[in-house]
Amino acid sequence: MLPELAFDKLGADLLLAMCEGHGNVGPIVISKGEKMAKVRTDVPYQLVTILTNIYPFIGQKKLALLCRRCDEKALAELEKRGLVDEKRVLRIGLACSADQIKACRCSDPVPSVVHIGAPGKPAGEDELMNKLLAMPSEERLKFWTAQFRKCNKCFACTLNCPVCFCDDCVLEERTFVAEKGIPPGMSFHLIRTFHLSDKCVECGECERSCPAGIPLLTLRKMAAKDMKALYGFVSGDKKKVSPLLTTLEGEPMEDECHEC
Amino acid sequence: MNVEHVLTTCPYCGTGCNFYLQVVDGRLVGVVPCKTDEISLGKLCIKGYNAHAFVQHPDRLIHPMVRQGGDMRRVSWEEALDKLASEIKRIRDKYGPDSIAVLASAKCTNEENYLFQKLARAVIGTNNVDHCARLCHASTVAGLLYSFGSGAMTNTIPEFDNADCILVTGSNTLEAHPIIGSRMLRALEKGAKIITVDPRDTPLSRLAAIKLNQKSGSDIAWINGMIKVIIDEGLVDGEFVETRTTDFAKLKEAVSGYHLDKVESITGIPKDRLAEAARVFAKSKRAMVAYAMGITQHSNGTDIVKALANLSMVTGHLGKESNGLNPLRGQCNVQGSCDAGGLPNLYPGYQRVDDEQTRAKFEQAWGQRLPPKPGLTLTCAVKDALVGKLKAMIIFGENIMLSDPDITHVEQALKELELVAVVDIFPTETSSFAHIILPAACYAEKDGTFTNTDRSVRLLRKALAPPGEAWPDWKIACELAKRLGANGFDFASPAQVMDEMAKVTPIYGGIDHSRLDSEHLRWPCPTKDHKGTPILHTQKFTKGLGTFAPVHHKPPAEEPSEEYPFILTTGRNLFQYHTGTMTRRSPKLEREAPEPYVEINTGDAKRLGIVDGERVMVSSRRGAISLKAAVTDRIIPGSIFIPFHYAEAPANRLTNAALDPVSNIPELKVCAAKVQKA
Amino acid sequence: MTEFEPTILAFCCNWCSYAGADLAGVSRLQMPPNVHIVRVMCSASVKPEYAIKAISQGIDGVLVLGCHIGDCHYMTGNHRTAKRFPVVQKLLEDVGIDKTRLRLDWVSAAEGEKFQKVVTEFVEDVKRLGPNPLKEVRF
Amino acid sequence: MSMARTGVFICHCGHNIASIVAVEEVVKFARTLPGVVVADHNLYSCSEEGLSAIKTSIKQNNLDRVVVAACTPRTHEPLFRKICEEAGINKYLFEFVNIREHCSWIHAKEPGPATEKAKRLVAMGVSKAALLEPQAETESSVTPTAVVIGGGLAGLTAAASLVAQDIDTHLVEQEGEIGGHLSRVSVLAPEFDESRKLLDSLMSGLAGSEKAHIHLRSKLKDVHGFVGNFEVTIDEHGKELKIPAGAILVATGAQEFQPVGEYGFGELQGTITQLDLEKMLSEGKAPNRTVFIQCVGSRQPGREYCSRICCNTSLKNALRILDLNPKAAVTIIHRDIMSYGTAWEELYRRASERGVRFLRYALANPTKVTRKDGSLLVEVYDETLAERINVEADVVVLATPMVSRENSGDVSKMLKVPRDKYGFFLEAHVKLRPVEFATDGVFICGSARWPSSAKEVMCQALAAAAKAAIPIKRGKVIIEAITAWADPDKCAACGNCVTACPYEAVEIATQDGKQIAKVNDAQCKGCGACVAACPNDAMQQRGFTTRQLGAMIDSLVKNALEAEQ
Repeated sequence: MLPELAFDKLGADLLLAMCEGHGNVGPIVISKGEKMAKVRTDVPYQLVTILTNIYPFIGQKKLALLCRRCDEKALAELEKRGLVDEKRVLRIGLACSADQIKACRCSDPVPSVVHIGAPGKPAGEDELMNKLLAMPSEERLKFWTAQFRKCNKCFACTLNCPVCFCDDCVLEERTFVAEKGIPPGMSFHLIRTFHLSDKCVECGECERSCPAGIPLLTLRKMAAKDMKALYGFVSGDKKKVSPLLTTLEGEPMEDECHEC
Repeated sequence: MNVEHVLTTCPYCGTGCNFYLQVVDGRLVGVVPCKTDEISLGKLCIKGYNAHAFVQHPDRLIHPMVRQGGDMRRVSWEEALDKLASEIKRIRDKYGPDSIAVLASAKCTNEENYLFQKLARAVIGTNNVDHCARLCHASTVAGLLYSFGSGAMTNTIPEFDNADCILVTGSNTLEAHPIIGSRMLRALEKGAKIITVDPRDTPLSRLAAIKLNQKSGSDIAWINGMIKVIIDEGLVDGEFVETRTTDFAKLKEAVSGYHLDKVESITGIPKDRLAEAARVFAKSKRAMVAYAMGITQHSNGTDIVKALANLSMVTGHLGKESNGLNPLRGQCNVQGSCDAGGLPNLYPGYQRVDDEQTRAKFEQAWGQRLPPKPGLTLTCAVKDALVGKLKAMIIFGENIMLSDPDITHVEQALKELELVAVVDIFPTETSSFAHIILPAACYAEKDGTFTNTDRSVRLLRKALAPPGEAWPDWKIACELAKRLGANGFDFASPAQVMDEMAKVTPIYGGIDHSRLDSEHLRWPCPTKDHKGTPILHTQKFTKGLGTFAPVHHKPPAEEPSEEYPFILTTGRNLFQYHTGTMTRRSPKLEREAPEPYVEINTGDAKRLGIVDGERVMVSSRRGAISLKAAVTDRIIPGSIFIPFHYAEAPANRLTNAALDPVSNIPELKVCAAKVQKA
Repeated sequence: MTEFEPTILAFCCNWCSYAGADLAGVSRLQMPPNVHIVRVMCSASVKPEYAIKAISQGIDGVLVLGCHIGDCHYMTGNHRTAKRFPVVQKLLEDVGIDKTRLRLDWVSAAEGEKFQKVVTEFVEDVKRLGPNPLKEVRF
Repeated sequence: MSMARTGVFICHCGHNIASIVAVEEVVKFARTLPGVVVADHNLYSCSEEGLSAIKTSIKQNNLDRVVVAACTPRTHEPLFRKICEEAGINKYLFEFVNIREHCSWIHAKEPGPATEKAKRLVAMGVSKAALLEPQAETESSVTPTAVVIGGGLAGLTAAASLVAQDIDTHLVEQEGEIGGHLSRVSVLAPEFDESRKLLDSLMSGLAGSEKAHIHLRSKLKDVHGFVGNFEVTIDEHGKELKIPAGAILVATGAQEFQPVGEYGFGELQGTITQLDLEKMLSEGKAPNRTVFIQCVGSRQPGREYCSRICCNTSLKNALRILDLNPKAAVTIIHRDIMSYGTAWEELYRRASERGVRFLRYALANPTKVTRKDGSLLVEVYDETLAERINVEADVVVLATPMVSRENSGDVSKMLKVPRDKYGFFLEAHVKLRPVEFATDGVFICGSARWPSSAKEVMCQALAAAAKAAIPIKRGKVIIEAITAWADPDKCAACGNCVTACPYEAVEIATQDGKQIAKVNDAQCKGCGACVAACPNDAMQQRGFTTRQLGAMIDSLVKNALEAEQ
């Protein structure tokens, strides 16, 4: 049914999904006519990232992909920056299962159109986040330094991130991340968090793919909370320009900013 | 428009992570982790994520070349292979088959290594077949064959997750085996105690519950010290020792002299810390030992391995889930190349060449008389070449000009040879000495199997065609064999080679490609219905009873002196791999660690007036190199560390070729050196 | 035990705050010697990465000074600064670093006293916080 | 890249630096810094000896980087850059370290710490210098045409001056006639000249010349381009006209504040503004009883500024009333009379002599104006006498401030030039560049900047015209090499820089098949907003690259923190 939906209903040239093969579950891309093995939505591959890897090579072809709510948002962030063309990327709405929602502590799990799966209930707030925010800051620092100490600089968090669009990442350079070997230390994670603050869609792929098991999604959620508190900004909306790029117009021009 | 995600196995360390190669119309564009892979769990290290980067590099060798006068001339496969065959014939007829050595490769598949050794033994007629396992775990194979009867990881990678205690020694796991390291981190999260023993601080040791910094070359001292504590404090697993082992009395006698004060003076490890480590390790319900080159690359490497076996047996941490002794193999297929018989004394499956029956079996299978006496080890081959006893080397994908100790000698040896044939994917320091160079396919361009460090036999699947005229090594081996007039090399695919190998290799007996396509199998897997063996020695040891070996501390072959006051130890860093043939052509890896450096302790550096980043000259009795100083307190005073990846400052100009008498592994981990401002 | 003297990095825009600092100098306004000024053309060009880099390496405090809102030499440069740095402060807070270590303020070319006030206050604040904890942390 | 050969020169500045900072010690320290081949000190680096010493040292030690630690780059950088050029190295290989304003002068009581700080500052400068790169300044041609926006006294004076210099000049006036306020005021104090005469002489300057192009009932519609190459679009009563121009002068003036609702203005017959009064007087009408109320709508919360010309205007008009009607009673109710300068103070004296009554009120006790049987009653609490006084009047003149034009916002946006919070335009630098905007090629004069007297307006207009003539006469403009550029290898074309740039200087363009950001040097003002906005460190600003600033941070870390341990 998926191919029909993609090729006949949506008029795609290519279909990106994940399905079974070789005793595993992996990503596949098929074109009309090719048959596909059993689709497995329970294995959360980050299809938008896979899309962006191959996007430069697919020319004017239209590609349909399984699209969770977070994937929709990721695509919005990319379209906003003119990095993908929405006319060439067709979405097959995929509603996440209760387990996945729980795993992502996801507050916005339902895609705009649901083709597959049943819409699930949003999960509550990230418990770890609240626990951390309740701690005295010394404790919090202890927690994160212990976590970051495990970082082995594999760049899984950037490579698998759907909204990281730079080919050469500034974190690979020595300009801001001081040369101290591995682990790279605090600046690496803070800079990445800042860069993502106006685009992270909380898909959780960084956390899932981190070999060190650092709770990166929690860190992202903290940043998201901040952006909301400061500017009422929530990423994933194509119409919303990043507040980091706009003037104060329309907002109070607090001249003396002593809360700074 | 054709987009494919081809599931295959990582070409770097021995962890054997599976991942998908992303191929768009024959263009390799990326790597996607495989989330359901039992080994990697969808996680990769930076090398894995960049495993596609070198494949389509412009430097790839794309056509056969033959030396003519000074320079190499492009020729056809026909011409190249004919020339190689005739040269081999000439030398064999003139000096005899044992004047020729074949270097198999830990970077090639099981199938290919099977063919290499068959080529050497059945076609050329010599057991002179060896490969870089000689340089990494030869002592493991020898040592564990003695203690257990089987020289491989006793347990599986996933089992690290559930250990209560992990003793890591001579292994910089997070850098050299990052995904095994990530398993250890999972254990850590669950509250496991990690004990590290190493001359260096490593990313893992910084997370360890007990971190012991030892002097290089003092391993048996601290291991025996620990065993003495365990015996003295009654922490021995009596039942295990009773029922499963022999020669305990010898051990007890041997370690009796290792009082902790003495041990401390030899190793530099504070005695109470060592005692604490002994207790934690012995008392843990599930304790695993992981070790690597830091243990094996010593002139008494085999003994050190035996000592670790003693420690595991005396505490009964063997033969059960998350209990075992685990040598971490360094290359994608170093386990497999040993399994497949790429060793001078062993046929596939660790069957001895000097055993009548075994030899008869292979003669029957291959329809050829086979040489009875074990062949030359890699390290001895080099020595023999120097004295003109060896005349030819056929080298499949090895770069001995960087990887072997004392390369000044290796260089002379290569110059002595009448025939050097190199089969590789890139020009290397070694191929520059070659008379014949044959372009090979890399891991992404062929089918076959790698056997990872936990004995999982993992499929490689061809993702794209080799560049130019390059051929996969198995095809090269077959075509060469045919030109040497051999039969039994008409294989249409690696799958067929595996079928033959399985017939003569009991531990692979049940393995074939169609099973591997959907099953995760670990050897021993004797029959088609056998599901493979995750944990070794569960009921009894391969050899029956585990044997305690009374081994003693012996100072390294070369000790610091007035003139050479430092102990030089060598190894890898996270971003480069071996001789850098692949990683140095992967921009993102090269950028992370672009140049050679020597780690020197802050105090030593101050004393010598050396500042971080300054160029220094490091020399040993064998040579000198100039490189950057990395001043750090992450290495103990008196020791220096140099990664061996860098041709511009090859650590192995300095290292000592002193060999372990049993396994012939060189003492790459210890030599005396001096550091001067350049 | 001598009193803790924080090391502080300051970014001043060429047109207002740097000129303000010059004026403070010309007016001989005394202030603690902990602050090291890096001149930039506009506070809008100060990458948060600089602050993060500095604080990660143990710098005790970072000061970013621009023109008053509305007086930017480049019209709206300092608007972006004003939008950017509160985010960085929050992120610092999230990982357990006191946001007081990063301060954003406005000093015009005519405000020597304001410059003195901001510097003196900031040095005091950071002294109160004590040394940057990351100085001690070994990764 | 080979190691830099850096020379460091520490200035004593007489006692200014040397009496606090141990200069020799800093010199010794500098010698230990990476890349420093020579470090020395001068009594006055900016003196003849100082400069020639530096020059010789550059040649002798063939230096390729020069660091001077002295005063502030804002005043002395050009001088030292020039010396570098004379010594044969690119002037952008010079780095300035401020150890006077930012060190010795502000740490006068702590020589020790000041010296340590000076060392760290020098080290930071040296580490940046090592990464400096030679820059070539770009040139661009200039259209020999000027556009003057506003046909009041400022615009007219500027235009006349430009035309006199034989420069094609377009005068854009939104009204139907030239003159602005000038044509609504009959005489100009303090000399009481007839404004008509002034207007005619200025007009005659323009009328005859084919260089002058006057556009009436015309509005500024759009402005594109950059210094030397603007394209100004105006709407000339309905039809659009595009004018290519090299320079633009803003002379849009200001307007009189209408104090609606205050003191019964608009309701009570007889309460008027200065301009209403000017009209009466020009018709020869002079009321018998006149009361001026000063600072109506100014120097109060929301409009704190002093409009500067209202006091003088009231004095002038008070005297004119007495000229026309010697019996007239004139009262000026003020908060304090701002008749600055000799000429104006003279008016004040004459006014008092001729019986003009001055009463002082405070914002706290507002004056009240009511109508009482046929005449206006002004109730004022006089601060000096500290008593309430009632004054009857036929006319109450409300002296209101000049306020910025409603449309000054549009002009600001179109020209990308800043305004202060009252809507008046902001010059580049109040002392150093008073009639220029930060945006090259755009100039400011007259009350558009600040309420000004006719004399002041004319001075500014002439100054602005002179400044505007420079690029036009030179025929080319040189662009300082502090502009931004994008590293094509790193740029991911996310467009952050495009959004962040206040000058539309950046665009996403296709370069050999790849989308990347492109910066137009002439349009770039070197603010670096794009640099901070770039997530990937692809955007760089010449002279302020992230590597250079990063190196300064590393240097501070090294010298401050590692010293601690």
